[in-house]
Amino acid sequence: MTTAEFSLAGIVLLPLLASAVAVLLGSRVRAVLGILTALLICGLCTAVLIQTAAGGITELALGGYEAPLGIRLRADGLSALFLCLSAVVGTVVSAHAAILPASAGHPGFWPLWLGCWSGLNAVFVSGDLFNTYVGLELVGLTAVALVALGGRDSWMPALRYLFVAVLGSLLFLVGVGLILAAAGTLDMEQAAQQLAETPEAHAAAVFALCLMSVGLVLKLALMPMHRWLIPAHAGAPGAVSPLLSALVIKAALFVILRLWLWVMPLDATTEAETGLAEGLSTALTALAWTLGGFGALAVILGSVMALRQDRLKPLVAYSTVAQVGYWFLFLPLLLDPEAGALEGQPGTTLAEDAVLSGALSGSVALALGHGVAKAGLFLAAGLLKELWGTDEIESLRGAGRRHPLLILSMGLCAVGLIGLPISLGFTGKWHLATSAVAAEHWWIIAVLVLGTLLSAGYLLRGIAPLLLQDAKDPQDQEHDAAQDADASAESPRRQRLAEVPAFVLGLLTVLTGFLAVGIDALMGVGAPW
Amino acid sequence: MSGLLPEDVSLAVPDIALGLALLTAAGCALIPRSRLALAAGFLSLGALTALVWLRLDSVDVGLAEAGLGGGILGALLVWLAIRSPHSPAPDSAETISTTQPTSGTRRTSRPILNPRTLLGCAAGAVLGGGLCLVWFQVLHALPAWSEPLEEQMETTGVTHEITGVLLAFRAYDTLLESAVLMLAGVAVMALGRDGGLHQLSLPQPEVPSALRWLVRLCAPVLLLAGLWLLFAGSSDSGGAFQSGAVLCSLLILLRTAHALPSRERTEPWIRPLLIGGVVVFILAGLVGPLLADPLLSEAWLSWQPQWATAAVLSVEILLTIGIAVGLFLMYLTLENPEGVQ
Amino acid sequence: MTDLIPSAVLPWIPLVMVVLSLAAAVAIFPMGERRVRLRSWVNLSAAVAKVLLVVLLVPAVVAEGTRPEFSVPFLPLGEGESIDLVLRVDPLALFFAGLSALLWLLTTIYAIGYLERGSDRSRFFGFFSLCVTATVGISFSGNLITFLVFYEILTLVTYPLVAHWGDEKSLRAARMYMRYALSGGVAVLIGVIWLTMYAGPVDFAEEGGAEGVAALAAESPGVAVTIFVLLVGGMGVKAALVPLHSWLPSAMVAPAPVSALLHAVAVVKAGVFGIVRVIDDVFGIEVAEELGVLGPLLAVACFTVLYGSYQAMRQTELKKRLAFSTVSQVSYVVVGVSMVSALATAGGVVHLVHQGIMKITLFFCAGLFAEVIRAHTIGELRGAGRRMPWTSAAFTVGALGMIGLPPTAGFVTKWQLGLGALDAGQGWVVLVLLGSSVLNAAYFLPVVWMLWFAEPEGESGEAPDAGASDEAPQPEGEPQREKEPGALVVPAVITAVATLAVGLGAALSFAPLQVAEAIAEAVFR
Amino acid sequence: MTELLFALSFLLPAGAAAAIACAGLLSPSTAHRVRRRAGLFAPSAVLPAGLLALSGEAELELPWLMLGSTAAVDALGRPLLMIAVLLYGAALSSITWLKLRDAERGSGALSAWLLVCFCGNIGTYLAADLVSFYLAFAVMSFAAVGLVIHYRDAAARRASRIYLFLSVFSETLILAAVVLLGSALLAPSEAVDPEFDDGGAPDAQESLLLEHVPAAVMDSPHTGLILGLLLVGFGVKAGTVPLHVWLPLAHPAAPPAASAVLSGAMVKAGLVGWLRFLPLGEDGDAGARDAVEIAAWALVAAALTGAFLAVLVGVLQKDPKVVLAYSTISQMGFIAALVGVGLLVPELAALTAGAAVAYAVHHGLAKGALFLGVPVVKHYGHGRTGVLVLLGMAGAGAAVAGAPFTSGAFGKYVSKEAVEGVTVLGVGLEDILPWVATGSTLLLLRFGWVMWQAERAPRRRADGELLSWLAVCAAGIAVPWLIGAQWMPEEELPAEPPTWEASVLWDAAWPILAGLALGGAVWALAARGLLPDWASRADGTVIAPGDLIVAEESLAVRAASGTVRGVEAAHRGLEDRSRSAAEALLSAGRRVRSWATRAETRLSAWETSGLVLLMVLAATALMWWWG
Repeated sequence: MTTAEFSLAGIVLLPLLASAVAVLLGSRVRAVLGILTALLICGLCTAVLIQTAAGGITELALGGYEAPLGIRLRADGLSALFLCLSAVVGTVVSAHAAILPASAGHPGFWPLWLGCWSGLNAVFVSGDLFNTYVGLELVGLTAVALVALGGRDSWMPALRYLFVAVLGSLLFLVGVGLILAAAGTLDMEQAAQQLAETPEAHAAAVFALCLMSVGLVLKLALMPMHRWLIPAHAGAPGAVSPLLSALVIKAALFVILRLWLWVMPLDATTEAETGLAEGLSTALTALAWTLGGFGALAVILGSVMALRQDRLKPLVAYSTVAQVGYWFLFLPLLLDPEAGALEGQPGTTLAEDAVLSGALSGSVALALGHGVAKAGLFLAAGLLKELWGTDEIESLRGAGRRHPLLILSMGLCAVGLIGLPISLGFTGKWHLATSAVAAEHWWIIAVLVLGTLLSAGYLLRGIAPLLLQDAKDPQDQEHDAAQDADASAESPRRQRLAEVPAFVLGLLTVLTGFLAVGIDALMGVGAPW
Repeated sequence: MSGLLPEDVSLAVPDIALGLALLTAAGCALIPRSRLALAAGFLSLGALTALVWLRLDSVDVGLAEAGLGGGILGALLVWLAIRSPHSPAPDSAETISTTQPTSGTRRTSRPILNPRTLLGCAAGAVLGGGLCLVWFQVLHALPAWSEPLEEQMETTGVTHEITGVLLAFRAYDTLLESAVLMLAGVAVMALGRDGGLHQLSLPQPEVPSALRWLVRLCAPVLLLAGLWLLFAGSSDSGGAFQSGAVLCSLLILLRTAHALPSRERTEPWIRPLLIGGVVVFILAGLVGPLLADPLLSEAWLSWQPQWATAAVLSVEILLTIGIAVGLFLMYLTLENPEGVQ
Repeated sequence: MTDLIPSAVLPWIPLVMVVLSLAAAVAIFPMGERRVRLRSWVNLSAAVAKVLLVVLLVPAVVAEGTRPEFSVPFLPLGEGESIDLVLRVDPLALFFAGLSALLWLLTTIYAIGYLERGSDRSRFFGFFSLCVTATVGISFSGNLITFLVFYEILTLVTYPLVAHWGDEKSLRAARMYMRYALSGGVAVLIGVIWLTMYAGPVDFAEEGGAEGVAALAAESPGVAVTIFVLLVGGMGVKAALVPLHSWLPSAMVAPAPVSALLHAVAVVKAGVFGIVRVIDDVFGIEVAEELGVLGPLLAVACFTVLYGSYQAMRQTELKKRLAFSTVSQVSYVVVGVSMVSALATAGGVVHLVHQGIMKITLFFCAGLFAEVIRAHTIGELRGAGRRMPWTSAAFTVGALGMIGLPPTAGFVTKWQLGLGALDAGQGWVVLVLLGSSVLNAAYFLPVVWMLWFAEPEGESGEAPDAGASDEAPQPEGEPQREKEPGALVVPAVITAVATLAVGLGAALSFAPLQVAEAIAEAVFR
Repeated sequence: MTELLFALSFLLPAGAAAAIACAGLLSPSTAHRVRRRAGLFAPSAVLPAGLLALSGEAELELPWLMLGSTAAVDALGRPLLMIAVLLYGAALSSITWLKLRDAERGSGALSAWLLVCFCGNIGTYLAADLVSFYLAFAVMSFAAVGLVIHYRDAAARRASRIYLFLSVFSETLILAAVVLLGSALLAPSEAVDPEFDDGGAPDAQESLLLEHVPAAVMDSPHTGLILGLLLVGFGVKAGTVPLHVWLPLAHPAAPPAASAVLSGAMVKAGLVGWLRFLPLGEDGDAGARDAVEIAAWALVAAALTGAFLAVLVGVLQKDPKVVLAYSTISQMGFIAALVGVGLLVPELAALTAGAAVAYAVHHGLAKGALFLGVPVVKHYGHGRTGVLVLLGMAGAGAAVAGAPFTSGAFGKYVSKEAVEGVTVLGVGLEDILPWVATGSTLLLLRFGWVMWQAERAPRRRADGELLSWLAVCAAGIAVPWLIGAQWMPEEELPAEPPTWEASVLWDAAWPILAGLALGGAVWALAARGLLPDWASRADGTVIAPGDLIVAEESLAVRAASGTVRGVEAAHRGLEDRSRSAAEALLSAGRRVRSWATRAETRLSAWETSGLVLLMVLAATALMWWWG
């Protein structure tokens, strides 16, 4: 067992251990433990990342039992990327929660969050369908509990979230059962192989994919099924919303990507001779188009709804709904046999599969960029709410004077969310758009344009009023500020310090823009083509 | 139809009787307007269902059914019946199931045949029916692990296959599942007043002495059943989850009968008990690689045959306790959702 | 001359120049409001260093033809290839960078004086430096992606500057600006994406455009035209080509140094600079000519020239008048580059610098008038010439330059453009230029008149000096001279002098006109 | 040495002007002192230019300046340079070499403007290339505004506004011509001229020289256009009808010193422009020739109209300086007619050009003396000095009228010789032109009459005003002869120099005598009250100074307002259209938003969300089912 392999399980189990231990500790010590665990996770994640970046897929058969009997953990490029996301965002948000305990809502935050983190990592490294389900359950339950930490008002949203999470998991579980029945194994790799070899099992597999997609999409809050997300994410404590938006829904996204690209015999659909039956292929295409359509709907209507919000956190939550849409736009591309329309043309230097891989890495880059940026934005919004006692945009006018760093970080995060250079959001949009152009899917371009403009609109609407100068004269303001400082329990120093994590995320939003090439290379490790 | 009936009809008589009894019990569980009667009806339904499973040669399912359906649900229903013995209000179910009903959905009276209710029922039916249909359509391939399962049972330190799967081959899943339960307990403690134990310090409604007597009678039996389920786990069907559930019902009954210690005495030990299982599980999983030679050559969660049984056993005991405590904590919180915080 | 900069260092210089102002911004942001001296020091030293670097680069790049280049992989293109962020210094880049470096220095001085008692100064100067970073980035961009990146960054970092005062009006203007600029940016993005997909990654090619684009234009002209329209249309937003110009006048609410920077160096210029790059270095002027896109562009640009002047005439507010004048003047550049003639191209390119110098003078002065005598409308400028002679003189020079009178920079442009128009066989453009001259005179001369020749309102009293002559009518009282803050007036005077100097020394080597001619010759080689 | 002179010619005046302007920086008292000193120095600042004129023909190349500049003193520019020096020197000294008490208020500013004008003015004479000429012309035109507006009263404002308007107009036209010419000059040299082929890049400086311009006009495909632009553009400055309207407004409004240079030197810049740019004596293809002929006839017609009509209007004026202004218009008409003839008949071109210059020289000095004399008469026109003043004024007047033995007679003689043989409407031009002298005589009589009646404001001592006027008078006598004899090139003069034999004297005298007779008749009629009232009480109300300006102004205003209204309407319409489009777009957006909000509100209920999920599931299942 190499370090990477050790890390693969350690990244799941050690946070879990920490979570359990944290239950026994006092609230201060919990924060320290949380930070230590975060650092540990970063270390373990680095080990996995190094291995993956070297081009190797990390695999670990737990207990020494090989699949199909045992459970295999598996980390390829996709896993490594999401692991890194969770490590980075998790660490920064943990730091925030440690600096400003009020933002965590309750000391119970720490065991729950560490458990959630462990669940996230479990999903990202899982090579087994049922294990994925268990991981999703772990994430879902802890996420619900974390939402509920926001106080009485967030219990109802939490309950709704619980229902959604359970329902989604159930649908997923049924799908897992179907695949188990069809392929006879729970291991993803083996199942994929099995499915590719047995065309008669395809019907079941496709149906399983349908069910699982719907279940996961429910957890992911794709447009018509998104309503639970708004109160849940908006009502959660300041340190929780970023985690939910940046990481928790990414778990479902990760699984969807795994299913569509790694488990399903989609290679067969593009090559007609060994492929799915005609009908199934149509069904799958229809499903992809449905999800892509939902995605487009989400991008546009979610943004429109975000434009109508008067409070910061719901605005950011709707922005999440809108951003979720981007991640589904590539699905129709995936199944379009004409996807490489431009590949064969003279004058272009497109490589084989460049369109699909471009679309995939575009979507992943969008998701990663969203993770970092949204975490920063939510963190800042939560902090503002914490400091000002409200997140109504109207009453936050002029907040920029007192918290310039915070507004700056919000601005940086907005850059990432709008998809302006330099940020991963830009990279993602670039990839997606280039793939769309190459495949001549112009509607994706239209959606991207509209989404970009609308997102700029709502983010500007949310952030710009904070830049307003108060009408009051400066002396009054200072007086007020002093009063505010007295009123809030935390010391001003601590408040200043609490702005740093958000700023770090803002910076990361911009700096990660330079990593596009690296991300693309990582995506190539263990890619389905 | 002919395939469903055995050749010799007389052999089917007990089954038919059982079925009829089941239907009667179901009727008893639905029709009466007294909560106590309903609870009794449900308890008998649970018992009969367990019998049905036994008749179908599914001992493990039967035991689980007895433990969960009979134990926990029974205990819950008894508790409900005691708290408000009158006939249920139309929306009482909702009051129980939701932690905080919104004022908008709450009305003083509602027609029974609410279109929403109908819609919900229809949806449920369609969903259930659809899933069944699907299940039957695709049910043919068998799990591919039967052979390797038998081959590798040696190394697990347990003899029953399901336990082997649970604690050796898929120990990771088990671990995560128990972590789910543990974290549910943690969540309840975080959300509830006084670390979720507030209910323990509240005054209890009086219970009829007959019931108290019944509880005293049942408690040892349930404890025994729980322990049996636990220890049978290594060689027969059974295991931590079932056992934990049964033990939790024991705790509930004890609480009903005012037999539990006060909050102050409970608080110090409840947290360690809750997490003990998971912690030990992970540590045990780490022991393998740490003791291996060379270091870390073994994978996570692998135990050497020489101490596998001991490890599995201790993990299971602790998990059982943790699960029982976790479930009990949840019960405590849900007991009176209005007063948790 | 290479001894000035060792060749090993040369490739790093573009990066250093970008990082220089970035570092200034990073250093300025956390500074306390009251650390005026330190902030000014950082600001000015960075600005001076930048000017020096440009000066060092000029001989190497223009005379010796070296092209320092720095690149870092940015976007993957599959198969291990990637589109790079490229910073390359060619004469056009240096031309624009030189303008921005010089005017940054002056504007910084001006801004330090202007915001002496303002609030949020660290924020202001931080974004100010970022703005220049983006501008330098734009000028050194070696390909469309790099250009796009800095172009968008520029949009972002100017937003806080436009919104600096933080009142509703500023925010509204800033929002409008953002809306326009982002839409334009998206159009450019799509154009770039499309182009990259069809023609591969496109580097700016000094001599006649990129090969891939030429191939594309030959193969599918429709696509090439669409891409051209997307690119130029997107950049036209920043360049304030007519139907896309509305943001510019409303962005006038920004502080005067910002307006100056916006109009003379950064935003508007970035737009036209981009158009120059697209026509000359991406498509290549011959290819563009064959595609038939230049004619319509020329028409739009000419219309913009006239329309901007017409609108300027309708404004009574000085800054608004200047803003519309910018709309008009900046299009000269587009007019120049969209005619197929080396003379015209040189005229257009040289106007990049000329307009910058002249317009920044005017804005400096407008800011001074607003600050010192609270004059915002033309009417309020009555008799300001006596009260603020330096400012008024500088303004007059700028205005005459705008009209295109010799020996100002504006004349050189008009001359060059007129020759170019005739050379390209587009004689009617001369008519447009003259019409614009007349209109410019029509809206600038009244201002000059107001400054010098109109009687200040409510002024009376006896002249203190010189006994009244029997012939002279009763003399008006000599109005009190106002104190013109040095930090504000010196940059204005410097740019005014530069306006004259650039025109007078147009034939000197390394004068803007000469460099522009070299650039144009390369385009037509 | 010549380089130094060239440089000093421009730099000294410019420096003095700058010193006066910059003095404003100092404290008021110091500023006053500095201005005073600079003003005292100002007249001497024109000296280098004078030296330059005296030192003969020279050339200076400044390749770094503008687009490569060349300055030269040539036969055409030299005489004009000389009179410019004289006039400006006199004007400057007349306003500054006074006792402080007598000085005009703000004479510092006046001196500065005069100096700047001087730079521009001699620039137009010295510039040898296109761009420098345009530069100098523009500097002069716009600096003159400072002269006209000097008094800042209503009349001055109106005059300067109209002057400014016309200047912008003329500058624009000239710019157009200059650009067209520049293009024509640069283009062929690149392609055709073999000289430049081996030398690499064509030498822009060389090709932009003014000496190539006339040929380029003929070769250009736009000969007609360029000619039109040049005639109108320079015609504004030269006071050609109907573009003369600024003259009668500007001259009375400006201080006398300024009027002197305006009338004496500046209007000559237009003449120089014509002489330098028009294809005098060039031969070209038939089309170009036709265009030239049309232009020439137009010029001659306008010139003659101006020469005579100005008299009619002028005699009805009351302000002496207005009368002088009309005299200038009339005289410039004379000169323009010469140019027109030169344009018309290539063979006569050299002669007419020489004649025009000679006439311009004489007219410049004489008219300058008259203008400068206006305040002199006022201040010194009594007592002992009165005789001197009377003599001087009479002499200058006689010169303007072209009386025998005056410089005017020389100018007229030269001109008459030059236009020999050209007929207008069947009448020989040489027969028409003398009548201009009659008109001039009439105008001068009127001037004398008006002056005679004007108030006197005696001053005691002779100072700069008187002395400089005397100097100009003296120069008016000496210089034209000197120039005619020494500086004019051979081919530009008539075959024989004038010999004062009887016929020549008669030729010179009869128009004046006719004028005197006419004047006497009018006086006699007026004395008997036989003249209609409007004529006898002529006070400038019958025909206001600037005659056509009223019509032109109202025409311009009407045209402008019409255009503005039209454009405004179009603009408004477009704005409305776009606003309604935007409105429609916005309302569509609003509808989408409200729809989305409603949908969202629905979805916020659990049941709806559940239903949606079920529908999605059902749809998925159906897809699979039918797929």
